[in-house]
Amino acid sequence: MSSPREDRIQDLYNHRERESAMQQLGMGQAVNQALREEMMRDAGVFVAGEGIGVGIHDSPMLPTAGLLKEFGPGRVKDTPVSEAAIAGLAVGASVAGLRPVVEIMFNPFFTLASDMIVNHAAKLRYLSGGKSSFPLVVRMKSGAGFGAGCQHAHNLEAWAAHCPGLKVVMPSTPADAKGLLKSAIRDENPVLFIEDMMLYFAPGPVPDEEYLTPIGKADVKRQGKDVTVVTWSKMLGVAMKAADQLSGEGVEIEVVDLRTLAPLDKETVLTSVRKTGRLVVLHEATRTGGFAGEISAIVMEEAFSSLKAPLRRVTGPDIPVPFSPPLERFYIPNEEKLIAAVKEII
Amino acid sequence: MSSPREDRIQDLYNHRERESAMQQLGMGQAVNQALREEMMRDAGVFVAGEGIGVGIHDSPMLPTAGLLKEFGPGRVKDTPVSEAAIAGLAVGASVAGLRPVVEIMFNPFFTLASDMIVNHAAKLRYLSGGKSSFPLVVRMKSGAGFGAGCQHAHNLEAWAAHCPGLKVVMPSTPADAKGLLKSAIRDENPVLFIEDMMLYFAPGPVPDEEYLTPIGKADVKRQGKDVTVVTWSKMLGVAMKAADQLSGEGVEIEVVDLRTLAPLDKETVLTSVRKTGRLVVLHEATRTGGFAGEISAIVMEEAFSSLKAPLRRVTGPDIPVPFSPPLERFYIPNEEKLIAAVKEII
Amino acid sequence: MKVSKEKKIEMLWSMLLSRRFEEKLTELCKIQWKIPGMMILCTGQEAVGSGVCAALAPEDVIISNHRSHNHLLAKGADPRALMAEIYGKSTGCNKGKSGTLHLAVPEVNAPCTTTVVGGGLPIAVGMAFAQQYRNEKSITVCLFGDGAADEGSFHEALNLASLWKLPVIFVCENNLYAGAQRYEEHTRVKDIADRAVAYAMPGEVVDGNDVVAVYGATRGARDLAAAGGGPTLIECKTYRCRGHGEADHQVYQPKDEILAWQEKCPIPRLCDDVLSQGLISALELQEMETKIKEIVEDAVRFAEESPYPNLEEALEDVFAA
Amino acid sequence: MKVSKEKKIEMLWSMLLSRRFEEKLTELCKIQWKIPGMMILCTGQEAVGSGVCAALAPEDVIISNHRSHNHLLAKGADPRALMAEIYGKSTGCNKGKSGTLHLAVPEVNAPCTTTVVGGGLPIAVGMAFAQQYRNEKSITVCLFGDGAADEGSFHEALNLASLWKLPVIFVCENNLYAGAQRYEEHTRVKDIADRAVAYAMPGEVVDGNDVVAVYGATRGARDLAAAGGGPTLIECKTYRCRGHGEADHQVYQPKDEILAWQEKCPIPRLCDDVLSQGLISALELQEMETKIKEIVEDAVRFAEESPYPNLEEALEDVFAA
Ligand SMILES: Cc1ncc(C[n+]2csc(CCOP(=O)(O)OP(=O)(O)O)c2C)c(N)n1
Ligand SMILES: Cc1ncc(C[n+]2csc(CCOP(=O)(O)OP(=O)(O)O)c2C)c(N)n1
Ligand SMILES: [Mg+2]
Ligand SMILES: [Mg+2]
Repeated sequence: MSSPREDRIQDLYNHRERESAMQQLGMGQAVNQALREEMMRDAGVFVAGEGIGVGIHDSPMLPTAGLLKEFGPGRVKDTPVSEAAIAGLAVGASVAGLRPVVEIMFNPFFTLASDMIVNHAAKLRYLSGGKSSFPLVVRMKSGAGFGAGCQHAHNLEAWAAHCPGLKVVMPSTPADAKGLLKSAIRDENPVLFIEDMMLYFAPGPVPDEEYLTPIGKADVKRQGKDVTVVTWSKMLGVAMKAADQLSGEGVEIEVVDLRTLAPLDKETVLTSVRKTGRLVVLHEATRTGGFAGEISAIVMEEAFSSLKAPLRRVTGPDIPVPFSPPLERFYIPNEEKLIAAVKEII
Repeated sequence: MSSPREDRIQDLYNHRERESAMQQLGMGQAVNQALREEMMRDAGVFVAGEGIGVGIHDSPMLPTAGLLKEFGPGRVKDTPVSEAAIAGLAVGASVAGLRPVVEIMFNPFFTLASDMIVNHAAKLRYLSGGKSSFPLVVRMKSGAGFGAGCQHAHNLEAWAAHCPGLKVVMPSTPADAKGLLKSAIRDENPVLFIEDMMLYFAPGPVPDEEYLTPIGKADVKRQGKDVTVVTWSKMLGVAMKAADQLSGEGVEIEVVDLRTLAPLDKETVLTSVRKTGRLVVLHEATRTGGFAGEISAIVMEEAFSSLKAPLRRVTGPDIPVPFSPPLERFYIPNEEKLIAAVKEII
Repeated sequence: MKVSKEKKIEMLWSMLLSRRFEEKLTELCKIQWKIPGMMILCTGQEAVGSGVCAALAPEDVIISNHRSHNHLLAKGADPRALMAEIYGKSTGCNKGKSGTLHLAVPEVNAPCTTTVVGGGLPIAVGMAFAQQYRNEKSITVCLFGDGAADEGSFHEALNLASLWKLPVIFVCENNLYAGAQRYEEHTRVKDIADRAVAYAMPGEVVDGNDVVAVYGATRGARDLAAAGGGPTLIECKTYRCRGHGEADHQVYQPKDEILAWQEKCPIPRLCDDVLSQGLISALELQEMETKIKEIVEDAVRFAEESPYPNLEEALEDVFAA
Repeated sequence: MKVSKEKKIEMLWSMLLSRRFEEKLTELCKIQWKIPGMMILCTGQEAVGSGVCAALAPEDVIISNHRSHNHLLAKGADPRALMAEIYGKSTGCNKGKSGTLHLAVPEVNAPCTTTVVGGGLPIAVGMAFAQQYRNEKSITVCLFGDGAADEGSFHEALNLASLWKLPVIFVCENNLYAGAQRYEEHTRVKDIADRAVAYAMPGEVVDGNDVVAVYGATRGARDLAAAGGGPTLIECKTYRCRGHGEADHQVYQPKDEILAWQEKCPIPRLCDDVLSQGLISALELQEMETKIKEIVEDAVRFAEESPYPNLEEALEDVFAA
């Protein structure tokens, strides 16, 4: 029998082998492929949003690049700057049987669409007694690090995950993004799909063949026996780098990538914590009221007896995202902070 | 030395004595007194909102009853049905030096005002480098139980508590409501003040003399040694009733009423849990992503070694608030559910 | 506008059905524990929904607001299913999850209703977009109040609908009040219809107590929309004869104003018309009333006899499987 | 409109200062790591802010948007503090917390700026309400883009301002684009000023590249507002000569359109005017340019030499003590 560490190396090796043959895409490109494939598959799929057809940036790395040319203005709809109308468009078109994929440009503008998403998309099915369906996707760009300040960067995934009737997906890799977005578009329910913009520019392997990644399944991105690190989206990269470093020091963290916040894959989290007995939750959103709370509550409810150490949260501090480059870097959780937190509890 | 139980009885006795001399008010009346007193004290205080001057209900139990008559239409402003404008009015008037107290009629409509509250009221001070201040209060009615369904009832205090720059107050008694609202109006920061409508009709003692209740201080509403129950707003009543019942069975729960969710009085929570070693969090909001998560995270971080049992959360289920009376009752956490949860962990 | 006998009778029927249905609710909601929550009625405003829906094809879609009973009945909703829903019973059109405020009746192409003031307008845009996308001949109608015309959603929706020339009619039911605010207390614009200018869209003021006029205006706007001519804003001037809800004592509504508008009640107005033109006899009218009475009583009986939902049903219908 | 020599010179100064300030930013932002984030400039649109602010009293309040440099400089903001803020330095007017997008300069009565499109309008209502409440003679101006006029907040704000006759001027800087969407691609209304009708408010279209015209229109609206006559919507027709931000390659803006508008640049226009009228000599103009160059260079030097904030400062200024 091989040791866990050997297993992991073998694993990585197979993985790399497989991956090296694959296309390398940024997350924007992966999202783009998903949109293209689904639009080709289903004539009811359309995309709409501010500057998604003709935009102010003409980079091929962006999620909606080229769609207008390929699918035309009937299915690729540039909208006015009207977030409530964009979300309402999705609600109305979906109940009428289309498959809207609309974009809210940046996470803070979720507020402007939130009545439509939270009071309507998420509730109208229930209010109809299950008779009406709202199969829509709201794509939203998020994340700090691009020097635009707190009205452009404000991670609010915890808001969405607190709304029954909404699914919330927040992928960390291009491959996951593609498979999850395709699932989201085929889902009968409203799905909020949150893309961290920094990931647009971090290429990773994406399978060439058609595939779907199930919503509601977390993914253990790295196995380890000592500490469970639960994370999602861009923070996965931080966790993976920290894992490498810690491994060098003999500490093996298990990295659980939630991928979906709602519905939450409790079992994967609990299984990991039952094994390691230690939990760190890592997210970019501000600390108080962040989704780390939910993870810790679940663990404290259902894996209490396995716990060997206190929880640690590694999160953005309770401040708006500052503009100044050093302050913005200070805001974003990094490897050092994660490593320090892990070390505090081992 | 007297036993804790005897202490409590003595306590209750003194309390009742004191209270019996006091005026008995519903929470709406207590809010009304606070508004009146602060409007009299400070000419910069004004109130605005939908139907707060002339309303569709003319009950004296309501928070803004009689204000129009007393202060006139210059300071008691009925507004159109325009939640973003109402909140924007508060943002602009406060930075110009007034003390707006605006009302968002029901919690689900917070969505419509959330850009103004979250991206503006809460962030503009930070964005100014501390130069501009936004001393405003947004009053909001909340709570299930009045048979209006999920577009009128949706407890979203966890959203607000996840926004740095916002204070979030959610009183459970008329006396607290009055003292906290007066503090909120005098606070230099934006405060979201959430009133559970059911409490308008549950009279309680309110001191006659002028007083302020500090924001950011939890209140141990009942002492106990066995289990800490952390709660707020209407659910306090559930906790207190359960406490009586449990006490009859020999179980003493300590009831911590948060009163303020942000800034959170961690110390009071931790002190209690360190004493009891057991935690139940009770809130009406839906479970996943609710503020119970934050409480459990803090406890798991900072009182882990005192914990003797797993966490229990008693919350609304992860559904929109249903209309049908039995279903709505099923939604709202009650004594039986709390008692069952407490018993599971002792 | 020439309107056929059948249409007039159809509109008379739907106004009367709605009136009797709501009169029953006025009674019922006074009985404690009978019907929970708010009771928001449109007594006196029936010409709007009845006129609008008479001008629509069955496949046309409507989205209504908190004051929806007339709209839905006029579109053909089953009174039994509505009444049971208003009671919160499991046989209600939404299994008791909605109640009166957001009745969804997809069977008659009213797949959702919203009680968020102004919430229907952006959704209507989406519904109409789907119709345009699929080259359907059907159109969408959004019914909303004068108060809703002050919400930001009104603006965003009308702008987008106009920009894309969507087949949608925005019907503003101006009943002179938004909650306790009289019209002049919530906006300075003389007519809501004037706001159409802001979107380069046709706007029209109609006597909202004249069901034939409402029908005619809707027909015209429907023809335009179905022909690809884009949206229209129709403002129906009417009056909220009762309080905002049944618990509202109307202290702020002048008594003589209420009386004056009661005089303009759309039902006698159409009755006079059809009787005087001999489209219906007094006897036939009485038979109609009798039938409607039976329907309403049957709906109440059905609701009363129906069970409440089982508690575990509360957990269903959040997500599609 | 007769405009004094001093006013014209003042406006020329503020347009030139703004132009040179932004030309410098165009240079700087190409240097990697020099200035982080987006760089959104108003090159060619200076007549709007400069004309508006010249018509205001110091105690008048303005609220601007993402394209704010000209507005703030014209209101009197210190170029050093602005430049340092744009760099993210601790000496910036907001201690590096804001950057270019939401520069707050309470010293000149611009206590906050928002980059949420349309966000300024409801806040302006509140600011103007405070002025009315305290019977001040000052007024508020909200500057926003044509794209912002499609946001729901525009509608709610204008309705409320009109209802309460608040002393506020809504200045729409219509630069023909909202992001990559040309004006006709985001609305059908011919002029944004037409939307004033929807609120029974005066609306006016002004040549936004004619600083004297902008000044005149603002003076008129200011007089009205200060006299209790309520708000005005002024639409300044201008053009976004550069991309939305400096990273935008303007692939969607026709080259000849850009060229045609560059011909209409407001600065030479005013220069010609003041020179031909002999209000200023060529030499004086050159001295003005030299002074402005020094100011801009000094501002850059100040910004470059200033330190970044200490990390712990990130935690400050969230709440007032
Ligand atoms: C967004 C929102 N704000 C406030 C309310 C509370 N409310 C319910 S109906 C109503 C008045 C609406 O007036 P109007 O649109 O004229 O419709 P009417 O009741 O007159 O039919 C208000 C303010 C609400 N339901 N939704
Ligand atoms: C609510 C909101 N939606 C989207 C954006 C992204 N955005 C920034 S500027 C802009 C275009 C605004 O156009 P306009 O109002 O005409 O101003 P201009 O840039 O032309 O000066 C957009 C869409 C934003 N900042 N805020
Ligand atoms: Mg009305
Ligand atoms: Mg523009």
